[in-house]
Amino acid sequence: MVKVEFLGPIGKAPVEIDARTLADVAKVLKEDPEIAKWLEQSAVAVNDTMVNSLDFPLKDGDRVSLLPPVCGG
Amino acid sequence: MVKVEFLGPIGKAPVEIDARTLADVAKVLKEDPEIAKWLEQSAVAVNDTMVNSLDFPLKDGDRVSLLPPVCGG
Amino acid sequence: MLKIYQGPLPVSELLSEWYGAHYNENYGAMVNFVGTIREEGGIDALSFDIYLPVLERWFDGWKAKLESKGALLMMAHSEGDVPVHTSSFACAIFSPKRRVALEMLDAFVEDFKANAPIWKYDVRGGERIYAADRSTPMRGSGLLAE
Amino acid sequence: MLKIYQGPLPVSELLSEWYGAHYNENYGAMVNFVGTIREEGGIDALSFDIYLPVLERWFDGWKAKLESKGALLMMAHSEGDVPVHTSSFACAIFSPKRRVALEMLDAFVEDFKANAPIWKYDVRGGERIYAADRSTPMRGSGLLAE
Repeated sequence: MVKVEFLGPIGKAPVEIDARTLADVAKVLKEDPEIAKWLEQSAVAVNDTMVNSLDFPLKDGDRVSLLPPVCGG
Repeated sequence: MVKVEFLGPIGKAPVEIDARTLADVAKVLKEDPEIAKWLEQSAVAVNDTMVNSLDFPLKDGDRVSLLPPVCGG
Repeated sequence: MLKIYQGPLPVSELLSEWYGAHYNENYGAMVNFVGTIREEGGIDALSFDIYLPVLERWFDGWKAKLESKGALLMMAHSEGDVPVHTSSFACAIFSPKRRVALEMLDAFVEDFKANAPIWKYDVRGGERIYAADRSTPMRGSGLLAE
Repeated sequence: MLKIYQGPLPVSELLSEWYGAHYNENYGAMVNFVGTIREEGGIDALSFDIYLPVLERWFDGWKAKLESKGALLMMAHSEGDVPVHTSSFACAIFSPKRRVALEMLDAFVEDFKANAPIWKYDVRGGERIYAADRSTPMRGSGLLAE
């Protein structure tokens, strides 16, 4: 199981997902319309490292973070 | 007569020159080898306004300043 | 050095502290950027969320980039509410050369706006509203929508 | 505002004074540049001559340019000797928009180096030697050599 957390304004509690890659995570998240609408505009980190490939392998206990559009300053 | 002053590192006392234009000033200054060597690299102000034309008309009491290469900061 | 403050930044103290810490290390140039909350659209304040673990990695990447040019980087940012006319972001770059300082300040601040994991909210009459219209998707966004 | 100091600048006080004077006037960005004397070539200090009447006109031109973009400009510079590891030049730009602040800081500092009527000397063992190799002919130089 991996833990998926939703940062900033997404405002959803973390969920646990059975996933071996980010592609598996994507598949599950697309089923929740509340979350699906953020996917197009969100970046992804695994264990706090930004990730750019859906093939990124996940292992038990990994933490996946969704980062929606930012505006610091 | 106009007063010609030499700023910064030129280190010469001001001189009085009988001149109707900056071309007249140039002619006189070229005769002093100590000053002539600065002319290529110096900008010119008349009464503290930067000037870009040798035809610039001068009147009695005007102040001409030679500004050698700068390096503030 | 990356510092997070709850609420507005003590700007004068920060600039003085940064200058005082490094003025005698033979850097020829210090540049600063300070961001202050503008009163517009009837807001009382802006409010910020920060995801610190990713912010720290982003900052460390910039710090290393500047170190490779012989330069130093430091920044401070606010978390929570920051009233109008107070400041939420400050940074300093020290460099032996002025071109590096000026170019890196511009590049750092622009990348900060685009890729630092910080979320902005308008605070209006006690309500906290995500500033969606002023926000930018981070580099790599949309991966899970493919 | 253009201020000339005899000897080193009180940098922390200047930055604090500038920020304190304008933080609540709805500018979203303040940027600063501070120039500090580097220890190199065995110098004890740099020394500066300033021709104030032309410096003031040059500065007023930049101030007006920035005002036309809704921005404020202030600077301070040293006259006379400035020991290594102390500062001789500081400026601040306040702007509603960060792009204006960042671009104008770069353009202002570069034009300052090229066209502000200030002359630099190395101070070494009590001698004051014109820094000819680091100096730039001002715009329009050579007029009287034609």
